Amino acid sequence: MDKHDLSQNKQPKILVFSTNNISDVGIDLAGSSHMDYPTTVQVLAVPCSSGINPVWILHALETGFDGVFIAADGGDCPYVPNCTERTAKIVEQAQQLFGAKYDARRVKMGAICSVCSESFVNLIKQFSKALAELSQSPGKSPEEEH
Amino acid sequence: MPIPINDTLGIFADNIRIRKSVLPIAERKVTDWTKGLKIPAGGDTILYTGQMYQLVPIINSMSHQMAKYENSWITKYFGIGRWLNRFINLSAFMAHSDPIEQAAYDGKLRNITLLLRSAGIEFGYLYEKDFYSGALAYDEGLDQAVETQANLVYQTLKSANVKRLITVDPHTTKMMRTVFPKIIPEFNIKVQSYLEVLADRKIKPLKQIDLDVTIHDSCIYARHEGMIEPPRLLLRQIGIRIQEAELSGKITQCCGGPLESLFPTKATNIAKKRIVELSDCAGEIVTMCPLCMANLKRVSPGRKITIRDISDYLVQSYCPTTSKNPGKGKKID
Amino acid sequence: MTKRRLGVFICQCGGNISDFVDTEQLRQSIEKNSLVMVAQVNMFTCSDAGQQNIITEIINKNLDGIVVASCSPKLHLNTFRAVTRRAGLNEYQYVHVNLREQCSWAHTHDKKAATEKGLRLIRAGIAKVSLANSLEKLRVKTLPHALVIGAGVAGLRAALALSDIGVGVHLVEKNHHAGGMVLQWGKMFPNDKKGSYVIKHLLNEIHRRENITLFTNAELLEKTGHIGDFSVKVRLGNNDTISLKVGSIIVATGFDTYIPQSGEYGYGLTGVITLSEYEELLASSMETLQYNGKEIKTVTYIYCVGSRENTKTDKPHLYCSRYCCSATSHAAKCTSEMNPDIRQFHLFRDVRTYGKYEQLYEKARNNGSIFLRFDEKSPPQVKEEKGRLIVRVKDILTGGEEIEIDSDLVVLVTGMVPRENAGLVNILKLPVGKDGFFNEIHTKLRPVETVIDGVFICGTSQGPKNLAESVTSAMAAVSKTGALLLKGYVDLEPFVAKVNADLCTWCGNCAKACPYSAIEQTIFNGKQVAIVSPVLCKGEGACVPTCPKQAIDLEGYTNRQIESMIDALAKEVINEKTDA
Amino acid sequence: MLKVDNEFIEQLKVGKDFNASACLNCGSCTALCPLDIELLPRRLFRYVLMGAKKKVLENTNSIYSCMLCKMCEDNCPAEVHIVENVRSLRSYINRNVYRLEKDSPVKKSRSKINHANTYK
Repeated sequence: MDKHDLSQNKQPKILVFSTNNISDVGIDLAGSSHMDYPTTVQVLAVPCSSGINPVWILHALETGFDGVFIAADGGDCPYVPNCTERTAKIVEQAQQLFGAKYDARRVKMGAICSVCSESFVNLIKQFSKALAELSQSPGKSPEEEH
Repeated sequence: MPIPINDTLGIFADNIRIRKSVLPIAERKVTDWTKGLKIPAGGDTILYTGQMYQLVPIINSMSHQMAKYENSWITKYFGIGRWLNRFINLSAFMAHSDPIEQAAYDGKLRNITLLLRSAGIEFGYLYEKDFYSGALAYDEGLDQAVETQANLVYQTLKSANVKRLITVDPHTTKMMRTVFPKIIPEFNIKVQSYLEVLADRKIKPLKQIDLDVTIHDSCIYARHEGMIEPPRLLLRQIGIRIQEAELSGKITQCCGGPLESLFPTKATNIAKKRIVELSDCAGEIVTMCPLCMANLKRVSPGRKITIRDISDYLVQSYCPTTSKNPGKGKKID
Repeated sequence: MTKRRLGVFICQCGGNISDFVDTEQLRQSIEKNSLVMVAQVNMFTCSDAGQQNIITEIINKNLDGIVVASCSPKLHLNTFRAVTRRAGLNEYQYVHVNLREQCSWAHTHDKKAATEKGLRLIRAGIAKVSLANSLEKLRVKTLPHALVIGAGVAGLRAALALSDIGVGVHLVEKNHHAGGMVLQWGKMFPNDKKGSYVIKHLLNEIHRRENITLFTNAELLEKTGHIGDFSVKVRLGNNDTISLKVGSIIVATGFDTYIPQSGEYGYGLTGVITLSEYEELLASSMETLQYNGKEIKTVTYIYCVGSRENTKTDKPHLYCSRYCCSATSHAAKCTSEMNPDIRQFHLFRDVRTYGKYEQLYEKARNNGSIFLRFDEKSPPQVKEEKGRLIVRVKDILTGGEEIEIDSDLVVLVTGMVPRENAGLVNILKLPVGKDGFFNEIHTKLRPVETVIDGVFICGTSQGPKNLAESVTSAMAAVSKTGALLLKGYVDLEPFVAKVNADLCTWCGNCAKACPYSAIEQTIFNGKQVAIVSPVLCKGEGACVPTCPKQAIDLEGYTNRQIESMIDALAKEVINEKTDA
Repeated sequence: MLKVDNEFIEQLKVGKDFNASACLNCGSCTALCPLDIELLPRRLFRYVLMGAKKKVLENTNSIYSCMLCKMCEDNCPAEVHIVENVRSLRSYINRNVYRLEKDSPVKKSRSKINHANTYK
């Protein structure tokens, strides 16, 4: 069972994996532009999203994060041409590691380019909302609530 | 039915070909204004009227007729009219100018004569050879008629040994100065408007006039010929305060006059718009083109405005007052 | 491991951080951590005084690791690496925490929550530096020779410029002749010199240089080695193979012209030709313009054929080809100079004659060319009717009126497409973008570098460019090459993958996952294990998630480091009053 | 459907007597026209440039309504000789449609008045 519960007044804790050259720059821009997003969102920068170990994602949920967001480079990745596909596969592997313990929707990826400040904030707010709803009624997808 | 462009222009073209003017008038009417002025015939420097001031009263009368014809059954018979006009000068029949009006417009030419004399300029006049310049035919795109007329005028000037022309209105100025040299490459006669001549000569005022006026620039002077400053200089020098309308100088608004012959209703509408713009400014309205004056005057009845030709103001200050001031002519205001 | 002695330096950034985050509270919390010997708050840590203070503290307190919590690492990572080095500490024993862009500036409305987040971020930094290894930059020797692939205008110009700065050049051209596309072009803007004339001059110069070797009819077969020291094999015209040693490689392989499909805008009908065919016709015509023995009186150009469109092929060409509007305006100018009575209709979508080329557009208009704008959704139709070419187009500028133009010649203004280069891509492991052209690391900031260290791209191989832009990028590639090779060595980031041979059981997953062929099989203590070439490894970590034994780690981002950072980030601040 | 009438373009000497190809379609002329005629001069000129004879002749009234006041031309960013262009259209119609000057000695060759150059 997914044990993550959130009381009404608490924001979901989200771990974001960003990439040094691209998406972290976009997230920096969101800050430079003073776009507010929840303080419970914390960013850990790595060189490339294709190098994220699924084990880390599982570890994040186990230590108390409500969700993990991978800010991938999309087509902009300078390292590997099929970065998106590779990252998607990592997400799948992580979901397999979750088993019955965590809802698969607790990990999500989105493409964030170096100027995608607005879409980062929007995606993270959507994800935060989805996680909050997920915690209130586990088992139902957030979309069904509407 | 609107006025048929085809036949109306046909009449103009025929008139130029046969009678050397778009609206042929009697020689007497062209030269009447010179009575008593003793202007020498011919000479190096010639005051050239191009018949414009003399024509205006006739055009006024014509337009009055044309406005009646516009959208009337008569328009159907313009074709016959054109055919008939080749044998009989129809305009002479149709248009009977008001003698008072005629005298008033003649008065402007007398003003100009006095002004040039006060500035110490010697000049002559060609009398019956002071031909129409072909301006209207040019504007309407009657190229062959214009060429014919240009050659006639040029030959006349050449055989009279004319070196320099002083013009009195914007249309003739543009034709002689800008258009003729394009048609006749050897045309080398210097052409200046009398306003430019007076300004160049640094004519001295004899009297100050305490008055506000609003200038209505002629499109031809201001935009085609780039002549904006001389009339202002001449007026400022005599103490007149110039009020500039919102659209003046380089961006002056048209009076509607060019539409007089083919679209009289449109011409009136444009004139009404312009007169409102000009009346928004304080002061009397001053024009420097007989066509502008005629067209603006046509829409002025019922409005508390005064429209005068620039020469009326200039003559009061730059010329000595005589007991019989020929400049005054008969009052038309 | 002995207990670490860490220093934490918190920057106020003159208020940019301290206005929204309580830096003093952070310092007090951090100070309680038993590993932290020094915790300081500075007004400007990046100032000279701030830097000197760090050095003093490292030396006086004998620190073995530091955390700087300030602005984004994109600004001052290198500043503080140098500071660490100057204090005699290994520069990889320093970790940067982004307290401004990703904390104070992002959360300006809740100082308490922002301060708590700041604390978690610094804790993660401490966790990371606690586990950091001292690393040495990989120093690699560089050879003063370069390989330039492609002897078009970009390659030729690059070779000459390299020669000028003392770098020897091997210039490899696939075709029989050097010169590329420009060789076929007629008169060019602005001085109306012909393409062949420009190339002839460049080639004369190339032949005069002793340190340039031009191989035509040649092809790159193989590349091994690494930045500064590549070994390449080149097949020559006589099928001999030659081995060369070079320090860097410049790729200038150019573009292909888009070939319209049969029937596309009437392509295939007599009198429907491409712009390059029209250029040739113009170049070969003297006084009258004739096509198939017939005098040309009306020419209709159709723009953006194969550019900025998505509909006609399975490979869409969404980009603007950049050179065609200017080239067509120039062709129109040449046409009207030959015969001003030729009527020219330009059917365009947007006119993009940017910069100086705007003069060409103006010239074309003033010379009587008529420009008709059409919508992408209703493109012009070209048909043959009674032996005449009839072009129908809805002209936006006349309010969508349908216009029919009876034309003698229809010129399709074809764009640039990426050159088919699968072999080269495979040999050089060059990244290819979605549009099919080669990808640079950063369009604006690193415009000619690729992720393959020592391999640069330039000219139209990286995307549509006009001639001037091609040469400009070639010059950029030359200066990057010069900076790399003439120093004699290059230092590489040591963030590379490393294999824990004790855990590795060789499944080959990592080697398969590596995009750069940096992992090979080797024998360690009698068993098969994986080994990483640190020079070839790019440090993206693609191998890491594929290892079933968690036996492969990326330096600076090891499994242990990341997991301990996650722990630090997850910890609730409220429960940790005593030990930060 | 507007057919480009090549003969019309030749007769009008488009590009020589009638020169408006520099037009950028900005619409300043239309905005400034005191007559408030939507058609003049931008769209009318476009019809001429494209040899749309029918459209041009449908608009004879507009062509003869122009006062040649030059307000548009003085403010044209592309320096099109609007006034001379209108005159050349009138000249074309007078000659070829109304046949007002059929006795002209210059009927075959083009008029000596070079419209496009009159104000250069």
